[in-house]
Amino acid sequence: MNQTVVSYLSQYEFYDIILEAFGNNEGLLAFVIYSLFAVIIVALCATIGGLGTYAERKISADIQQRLGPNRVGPYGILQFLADGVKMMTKEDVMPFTADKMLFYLAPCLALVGVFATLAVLPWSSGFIMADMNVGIFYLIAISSLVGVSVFLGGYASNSKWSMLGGMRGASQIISYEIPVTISILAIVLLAGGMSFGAIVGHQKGLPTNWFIFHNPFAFVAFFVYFIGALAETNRAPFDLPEAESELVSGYHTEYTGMRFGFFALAEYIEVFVVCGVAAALFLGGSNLPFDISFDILPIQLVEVVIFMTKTLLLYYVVIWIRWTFPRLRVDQLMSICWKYLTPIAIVNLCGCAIWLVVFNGRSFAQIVFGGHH
Amino acid sequence: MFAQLLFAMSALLTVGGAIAVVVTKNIMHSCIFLLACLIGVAGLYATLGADFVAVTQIMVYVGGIVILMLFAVMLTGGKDFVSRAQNLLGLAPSMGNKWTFSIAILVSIVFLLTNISLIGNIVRSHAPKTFGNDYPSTVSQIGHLLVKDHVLAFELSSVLLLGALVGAAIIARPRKQ
Amino acid sequence: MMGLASYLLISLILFVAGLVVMIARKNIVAILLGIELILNASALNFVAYSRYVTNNLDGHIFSLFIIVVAAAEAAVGLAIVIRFFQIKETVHVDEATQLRN
Amino acid sequence: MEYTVGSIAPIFLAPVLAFIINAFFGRKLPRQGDWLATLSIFISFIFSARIFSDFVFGKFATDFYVHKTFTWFDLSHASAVWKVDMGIYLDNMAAIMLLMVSGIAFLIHLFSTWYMDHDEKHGRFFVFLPLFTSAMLGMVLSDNLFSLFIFWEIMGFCSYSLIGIYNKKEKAGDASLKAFMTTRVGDVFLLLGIVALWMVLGSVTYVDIYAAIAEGKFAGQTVMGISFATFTALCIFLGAMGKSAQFPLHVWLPDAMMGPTPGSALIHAATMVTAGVWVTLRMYPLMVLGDITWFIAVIGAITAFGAATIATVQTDIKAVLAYSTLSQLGYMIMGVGVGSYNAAFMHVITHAVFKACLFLSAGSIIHTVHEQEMPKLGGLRKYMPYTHFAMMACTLAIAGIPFFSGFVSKDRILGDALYFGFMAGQNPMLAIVPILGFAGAGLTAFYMFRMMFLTFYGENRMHHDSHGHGHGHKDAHGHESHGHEIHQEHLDVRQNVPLLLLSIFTLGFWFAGTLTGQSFGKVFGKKVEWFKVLVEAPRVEQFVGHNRQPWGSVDSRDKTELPHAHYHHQSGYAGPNPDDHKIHKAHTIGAIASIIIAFSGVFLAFLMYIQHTVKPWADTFSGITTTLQNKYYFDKFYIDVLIKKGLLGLNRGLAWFDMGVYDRFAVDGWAAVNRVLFTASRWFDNVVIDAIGVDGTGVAVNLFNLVLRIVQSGKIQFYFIMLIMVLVSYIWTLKF
Repeated sequence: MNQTVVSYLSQYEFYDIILEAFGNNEGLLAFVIYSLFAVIIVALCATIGGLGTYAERKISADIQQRLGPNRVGPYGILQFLADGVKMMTKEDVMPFTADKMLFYLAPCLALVGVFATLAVLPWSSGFIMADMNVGIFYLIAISSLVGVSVFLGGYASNSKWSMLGGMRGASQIISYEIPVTISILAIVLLAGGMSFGAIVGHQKGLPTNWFIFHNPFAFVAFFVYFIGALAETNRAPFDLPEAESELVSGYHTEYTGMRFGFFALAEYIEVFVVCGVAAALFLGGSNLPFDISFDILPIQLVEVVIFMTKTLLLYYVVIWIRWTFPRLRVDQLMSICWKYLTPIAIVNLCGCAIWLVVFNGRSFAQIVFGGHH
Repeated sequence: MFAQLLFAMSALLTVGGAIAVVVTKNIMHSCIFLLACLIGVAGLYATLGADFVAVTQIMVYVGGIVILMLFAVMLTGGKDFVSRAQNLLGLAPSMGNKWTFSIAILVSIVFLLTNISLIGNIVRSHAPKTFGNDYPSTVSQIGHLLVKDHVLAFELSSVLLLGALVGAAIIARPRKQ
Repeated sequence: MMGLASYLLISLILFVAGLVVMIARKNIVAILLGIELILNASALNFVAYSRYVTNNLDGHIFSLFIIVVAAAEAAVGLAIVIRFFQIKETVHVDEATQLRN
Repeated sequence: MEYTVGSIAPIFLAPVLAFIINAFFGRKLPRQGDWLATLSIFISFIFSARIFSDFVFGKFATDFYVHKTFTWFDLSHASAVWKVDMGIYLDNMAAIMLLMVSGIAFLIHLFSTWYMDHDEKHGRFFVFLPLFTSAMLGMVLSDNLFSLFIFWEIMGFCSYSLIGIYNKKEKAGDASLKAFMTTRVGDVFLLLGIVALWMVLGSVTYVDIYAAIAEGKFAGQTVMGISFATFTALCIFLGAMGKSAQFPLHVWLPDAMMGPTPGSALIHAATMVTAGVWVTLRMYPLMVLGDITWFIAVIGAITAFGAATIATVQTDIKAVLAYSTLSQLGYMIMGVGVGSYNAAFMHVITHAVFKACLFLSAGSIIHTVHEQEMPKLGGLRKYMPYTHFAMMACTLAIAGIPFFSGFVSKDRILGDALYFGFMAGQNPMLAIVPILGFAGAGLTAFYMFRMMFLTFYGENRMHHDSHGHGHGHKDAHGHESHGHEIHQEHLDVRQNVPLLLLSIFTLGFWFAGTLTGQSFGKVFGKKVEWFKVLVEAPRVEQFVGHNRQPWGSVDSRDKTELPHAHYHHQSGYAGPNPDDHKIHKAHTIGAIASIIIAFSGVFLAFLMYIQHTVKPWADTFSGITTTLQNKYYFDKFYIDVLIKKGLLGLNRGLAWFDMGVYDRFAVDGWAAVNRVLFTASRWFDNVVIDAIGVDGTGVAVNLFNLVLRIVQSGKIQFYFIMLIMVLVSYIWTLKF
């Protein structure tokens, strides 16, 4: 049975009290709880996305030995709010020859695709909107909406730069989905399930139980996944669709105001999501160390903090990479995907399968230090 | 309640998308409406308890086929080219005209009537059957079925996909003039 | 509201929409869109029957294979379309007359 | 007693592994992997020895057997059974045979490491040698004719490769081709027999065939007018004749000595040639049922005598040995034919031992003095004492001197032949079998001692003979043999120890005594040999409804579970023979006669070649000698008559028929008939076809096209509409 946040909360006593207040209408209560959580998560992620722009500017400034934004609020931390207000109040310009419907649709699709993935992101063992049986598969599938949106954005603008950016973006996202998916499949193989609950639950205890340390193939798979995820989110060094030195600003060249904001927000949240997935799949997710399990509500908050810490560390790495590495050429991009990452990912998948059979499912640490599985 | 809601929305999306595909004049918009329609079908799969099929539907169609079609539309000149061809040769316009649509609708009505008479029988004979409201996970069962009962079809489909991949690459590759 | 009949009706509408697209449209890509609609209608039927009639997962398997076939068909079909466009500079289906006479 | 596959399979698999490693990586190994081949054979020898000790010292009943099968492939569907089983079948006979093959093969391998040292074909030789041995071992282990045939063909290939291993010499190539083609004639018949058995019984497993014989399934079946049992038995025996080089198909064996001598030893002693005898023994009940034992006996007798006569005039030491092999094989086949099952098998074993030793001794001589023409040898006794000792022991054995192994087995065959020819009430013409047999025995003693005397005794003819003649004989290594100093032989582990070990086993008591303590079949006052107790013709009744053991099972049957077989003399397999005293009498006469004949042969050789008091008959009867030296003109006959006259003549006749009769009458006549027909048909064509048919059809088609043109619009969507409409109309037709 699929576990949800509602089914998690229903084990506490206060749930019954609230249920009575709703006149024992479980459906209505579930609807309210879902809505509440959805609002909280979307708001949280929007904030994280906003803060992402701030972090990007601050970290880049740090790397380049500048100060960065420092006027609005303490250390300039409210800069993103000021930017948001600026975007919302800007004039909404649409090119005369643009395809009106698709021009409106594209930023919305981007945001829908990203927000839909939040439904399965495992914030903690309890706070997960819906722990679906096909969780990770669903996440991969629904996030491909972003690819469509990039393409449509490029097409609908009816501009050379946008068109080229959109085409590049779509082909890049489709291509890099393959090594990413195969790397994730290796982890699915190790966990024996596609639900995030099962995958995270498998990595309880010490960091030696994390899937990244499970076997050498999984270790390589993490890097394949991470590189592929960078490309899927159009982050440097794979930011060809929005390469400012070649295509002005790529697929969102013609977008202004909050429409541009949607694209930007979607990109930053997607980076957060792929980092979260990396943390959940490879780095133990929201598990407390040493397998401490008090089943009380505050512990869930601690787990959320752990998950956020891991994710944000990866987020930092992503930004770090952006300001360190130069951009690739288009042919290099494709050859990396098809000639290197995909074969390596396939070898990893086969290697994991063989490892499972040969060592009877035991991890590297279990083989070395002993222990049962 | 959620299932009912999901069903209503998905059905609306599916039917609306399908009809929009029919009536839209712009091939690019048609593709997008097809996308909506396919996502609706995925929702319908979800209401039928077919979680794996639903996600596969989204994965393959949204991530693959629709983008492929958008590419194809783009590589074949997009919507603009269509009207030019029509003016030049005096053929029926690419997205159809009154004549083609009236023929198509005529055929469809005949087909619709035929099928409704069939469906009526089926629904009358199977109506009372319901199998509860639970949605057990199908992933592991489908996995077992694929590598046990349907393993031949599974392997053949892999060969088919490989053939399609190679064939598509060979057919569409750029040729030296 | 939810029942076999409603699913069959929806799939019928899908099928008929695909039929109309296939017959009325002259753009080859559009005809491929129609084929996708028809394939989806049949796959939906399979899954609906699987839940309401047979109560096993064979319908699911069938619809999975339909999706696979649809993917292969789209890949090859679109490749042919692109090649056709390179030769004839049009995608009008009535222009494909090289085998006539 | 526990038998699993793991305790049996290494016998066969170890040499195969050595073959694979040597074939692919042999060049990279030290000494080109000869130690690996030898080691692998030693492993099979260890496993065989274990089985041998279990079966022989474990005092199993004669009818105890281990039969493990697995399904190779199963294409059965519903009631149609089409299943091929493979498996192993082990009984006393197979246990003895395994020990013999692996032991002798091991010693030959050991000897070969010395003999082939620094030879250019050293590596290649040790690729084929273990494969050859493994094929023989696999053939002994196999439980059905089908896998037997597979190993049979592997052996054929290996013998081809070993005979022609010096592939730069034209003669070697010719000899290998000859061996291959000649045995192929037999193999075709063997395959025919197997297919025929399969067609009727649906199985070619031995036990199934035995059970079928016991149940009388062969009764009433005929093929081309002759009884089915006779047909299959004849086919299988013809296959065995090819492999065991019996009378009409014997021509390949003497030429097979073109290969290296240890290879010849393996072909002539342990493997290959005994395969034919083996299949005849395994299929003995079928031979009896098919009533061809007299044929087998006659073929064997002819081969035994004919080969012995040729051997008396050969000058090449290896040729003498080759013809003696032919002769001894004739005795084995004759033994099977006259119903002396046990003695025939015993002769296989004893012959394998002394013949391997003889060939290895010959190899030792050739490798030391680089000369194999006997008139140029002589007096080697003091140079090669160990070789001389071993070869003398073997010669005593093969000549049938009492207290040696050859006497034990050959005497029993001859005794049974005597009974078969004179006392069993058979066709009086069959008296030729014992007569030829005894004559051959005498000749054997004569030519073997002739060889010994010419080689080891007298004065050494090498030094003063070598420069006189201009024909400059070349030895196997291609350089001139003149001027070699003969080195004094020292005891070499690889050169002499195999010979001496083998020569120990030429003593008779190993085979004749109650060596292994077999006592349960002992009858008071009667000499009982362990060999006689252990091996007897398969009694087909016990196989009716037998159970197969699955491949992976552990066999833990207790030997006491099986009824003890009672020793009774072989006479077919129909229970105790009432003519026991007659047989005893025949054996007594036979023993006395063969001792006399053997000693007279030795004495004659002594007179001719040591004392020189009698002029060698080869010079006296020069006409016969020429015939014999030309091997009764068999090779000439095959090439000149069968191939040149027969085949080419047939071709010429066919060509004449083709040109003269067929072309002139059939083709030209047919042309004339056609010319008339063409005239008629031209008119028909012009008027009926063109005017009415073609033009009329055109008009009709044009009319019809008016309709079709509307349907065949070339518009794909129109076709689609038609498709849908047909579908709809189909549905409506079904509904109402």
